[in-house]
Amino acid sequence: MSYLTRWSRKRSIWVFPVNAASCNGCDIEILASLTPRYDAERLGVEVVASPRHADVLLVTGTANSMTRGILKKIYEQMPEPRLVVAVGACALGAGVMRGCYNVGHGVDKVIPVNLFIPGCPPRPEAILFGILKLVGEHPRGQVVAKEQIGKVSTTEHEEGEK
Amino acid sequence: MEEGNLDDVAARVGGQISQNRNSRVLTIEPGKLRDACKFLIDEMPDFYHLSTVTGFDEGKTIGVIYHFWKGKEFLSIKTSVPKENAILNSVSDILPASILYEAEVKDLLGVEFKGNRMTLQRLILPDAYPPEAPPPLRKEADPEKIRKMMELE
Amino acid sequence: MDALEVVEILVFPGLTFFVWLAFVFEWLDRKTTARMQGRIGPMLAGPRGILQPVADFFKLTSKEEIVPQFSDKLVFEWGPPFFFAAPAIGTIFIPVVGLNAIVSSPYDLLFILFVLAFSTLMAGMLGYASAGRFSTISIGRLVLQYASFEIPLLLAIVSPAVAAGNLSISGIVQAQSNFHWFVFVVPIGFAVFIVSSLAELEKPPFDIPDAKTEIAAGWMTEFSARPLAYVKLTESLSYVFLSALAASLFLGGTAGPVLTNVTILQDGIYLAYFLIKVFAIGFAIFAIKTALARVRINQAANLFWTVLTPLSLLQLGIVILLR
Amino acid sequence: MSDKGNNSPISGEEGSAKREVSAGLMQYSPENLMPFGPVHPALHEPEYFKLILEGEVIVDAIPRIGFVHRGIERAAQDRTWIKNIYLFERICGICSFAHSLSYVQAIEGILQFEVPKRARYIRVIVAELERIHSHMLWLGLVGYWTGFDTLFMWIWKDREHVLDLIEAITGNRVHKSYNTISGVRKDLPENISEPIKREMAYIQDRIRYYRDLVSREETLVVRTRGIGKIDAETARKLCPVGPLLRSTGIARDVRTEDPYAAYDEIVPEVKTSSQGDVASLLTLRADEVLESCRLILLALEKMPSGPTKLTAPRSVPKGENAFHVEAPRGELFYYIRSPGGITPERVKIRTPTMANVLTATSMLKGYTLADVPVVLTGMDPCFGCMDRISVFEVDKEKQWSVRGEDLRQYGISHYKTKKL
Repeated sequence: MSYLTRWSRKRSIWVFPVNAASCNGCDIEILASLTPRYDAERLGVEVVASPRHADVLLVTGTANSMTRGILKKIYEQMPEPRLVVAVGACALGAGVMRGCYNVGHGVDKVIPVNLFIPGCPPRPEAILFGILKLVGEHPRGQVVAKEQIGKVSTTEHEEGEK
Repeated sequence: MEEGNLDDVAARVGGQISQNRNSRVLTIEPGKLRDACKFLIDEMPDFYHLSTVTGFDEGKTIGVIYHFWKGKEFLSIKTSVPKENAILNSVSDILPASILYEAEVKDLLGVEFKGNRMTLQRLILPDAYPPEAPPPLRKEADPEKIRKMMELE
Repeated sequence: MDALEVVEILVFPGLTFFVWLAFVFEWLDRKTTARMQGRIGPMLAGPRGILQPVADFFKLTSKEEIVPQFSDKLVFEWGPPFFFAAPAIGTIFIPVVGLNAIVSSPYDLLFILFVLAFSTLMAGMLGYASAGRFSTISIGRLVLQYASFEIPLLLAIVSPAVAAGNLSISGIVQAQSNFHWFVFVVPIGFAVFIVSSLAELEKPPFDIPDAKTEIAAGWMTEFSARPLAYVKLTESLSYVFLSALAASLFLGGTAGPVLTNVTILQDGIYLAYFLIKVFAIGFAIFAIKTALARVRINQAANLFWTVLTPLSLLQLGIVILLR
Repeated sequence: MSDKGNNSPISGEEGSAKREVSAGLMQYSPENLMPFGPVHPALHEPEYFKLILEGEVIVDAIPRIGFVHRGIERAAQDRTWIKNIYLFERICGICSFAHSLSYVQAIEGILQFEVPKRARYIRVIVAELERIHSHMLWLGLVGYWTGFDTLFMWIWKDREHVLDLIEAITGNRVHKSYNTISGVRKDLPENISEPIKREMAYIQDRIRYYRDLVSREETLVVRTRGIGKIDAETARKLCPVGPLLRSTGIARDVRTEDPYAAYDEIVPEVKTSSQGDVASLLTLRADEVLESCRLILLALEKMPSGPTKLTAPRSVPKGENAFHVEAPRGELFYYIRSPGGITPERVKIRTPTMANVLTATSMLKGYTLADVPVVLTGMDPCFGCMDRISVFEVDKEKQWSVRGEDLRQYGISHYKTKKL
């Protein structure tokens, strides 16, 4: 893969936030991370209105029986390479809702997840940190998704396929 | 809110009043529910804020409470129906605000509300909720089993 | 056509120059908007984030293309280059260095009007070709909006032409040398042109066809990867194109008030005047669009039909009388 | 309205001022169905509104709610009284303090606790801070929904100041985890009154500016004035709560009618408006923010000293209690039954959005698609709240009861061609 492609993928991250049965807290913090104090646009992050435009899917919430189908569909509509970030305790593993009759065990049981951002809800700084880490901008390097999570498509993986 | 009003309802439709801190509960027969609500709306328009309709499992019966609110007090009209034959007459035609609340009780506790259009099909529960499982708020419902049936594990 | 002309058309001051100008415009747009909103805008891509639009573009070109099942595949796949071609061809009629454009004919403005119409038509075709529900609604709005702003836009473009007695853009620019800018002759026409350009560019308050909180991304909803990259680039290019058109028609384009006849670096001075004017108009549009909320389609149509059309007719009448 | 429309349980309540729409010839063909959600950029929560359109005009709106249904009321029965505080906070990320406030006060009612006065004052301060933050969030989102991003950014920038205060007091930005049975978990931090006064002055200043802005900014005014109109008679019938109700001129507010916490000593002035449209909601909410600022400063001034909590038992005696508080969105109702033990037998929660959604759906009809986000915003939807237990579909006609298939097809019907 050319340097240009790799660079542009790092610098331009279009996200599509999806609320899969979340309490709103994480969604508000995602929105807050766009607002002047945090300003995610600095990093090239832009919220897009259609999953077809998106590079990163920000999933919040427990992915209950009603939303998991929608979540899958939205994930299918995204063009490769696509990354999924699970935001908040509910998306990680149902959080405080664990054991409710309509709640599964986290988003990674539904779609492959590349990065988990813990917190209830995570602060906007944490979300920005996570996104930076996702694209390998953080000194600690790029997140390589765990194999057991399923098929993943980070930029590095794709390079291997070519 | 003078206390006489609740006594008026009691005098009209029968039943017992019990004082419960800041709410007074009038327990009536299931058949009298519509009369009581109609009386409230016609004679006491001040009470015409329906806060909600609550249902709960009492063991052998299912209790349904209509909470009205005015001032510092709740006026609650309570009735109970047997679990096996849980049918009530809906008040949604005279109290439009109760449509959703009754539908909620129907889905979560399995109380039929005759005349409420919202309860004709499953409304509250997710599509995947197994029809053979008991309504989730009944005591016999087991969340673990339901989750297995819904393949959420 | 000799080799020099080909270079001029393709590199400078033709296509490549305008494409890079479009990237800079997009960046300025985002930066200005961010500044007005209390943010700082893109920072990481390039110095002060100036390469952000470039990063967006190249990222999109490297993504997977998805073609919806029920789409008209021919239009869906081949439409975006044509969509891109409309403003790209339009730009070669605009003088950038010197008082003459690369291509100049006595009927420039007719072609420009065609380009503006074609660009909207192409957007409509792309939206219909993608056969999405949001796209369909969006195209309804697009066409209605186009029907509303077309007349005022046309009349606003014609006013300076009447003032100059010339349909060629180069001719209009030349008529404005010595500080005879038409913005002083046809001020109402200039205002109408700016407002109509906002509608043509689908910017607030007229971003009705791609209102993201109502109909997702509008007619662009189904596009991904390379077509989307072209569509986005075309939008920025149209931005530049309309600003350049406004600068040429109303602010004298390359013709400046002073230093019009120096011997050395004359081309550089022309270019500087041109860029200053284009960016000035660009900033005006950024400021307007940031400060306003979106209107409803019927309100937009009302505005164009009941206010701007009479105004532009009045302007045209005044210009004809003055001549 | 057509027969179909009349069959819908809410069409009878339509305001006469709206534009008449003819639904007679509509066959509700798939082309006229417009999915609005479940995942829609205007709703940051999954909700599904099937809009039956005639051109751009909405003939009918069919909400399908329940995408956030998690089954919290059932889960509460398996958790202890204390754990439930933190569970109920997570019903909603915006009004989490109101949820816990209502819940613990219902328990305190059964326990017959006299909560320390200082704790009651602190509760008022945090509840009002939450109201400010929620209203500002809403004002910003109106900007976002009407394409006025600048307003959104500005207001959210100022909202951060409120969140800072909330964080300083409670330790968290969103889920505050501050209430406990018999009081609040910790005292106010030292020297907090100075920052509070400073920020309140700032917020008041800004809100006055925004109030002026939203009533003057022409494009925003034309988008909101006369939109989502609701009259007092309809409101009385459908029992909405909170600002939506107060915008029709009915001054009903739990804080004054049934004072809880320290609202009997810090008496709010109930703001109303008589227009009943979204424009009046904008100014009404701005007024309420100003009022909240006043209340906070008043509470700070009258703040008594003393303990902030008592020792609460782990179990609650047998009994039942109904309690409601004025959450930012309106009356939030809790009904708890205790069997006498460490877990509740039943907790019933009725959130403000649940009470408002019926009204909002009837408000939609006759307006255009462009108005949908604005009208739905008008009620300040918080589906996270509502869906803890409910779903409904105002739809009985079999032939157009599509049940979420629309968006699914929208997803399924696409295949991919790899072209890299």
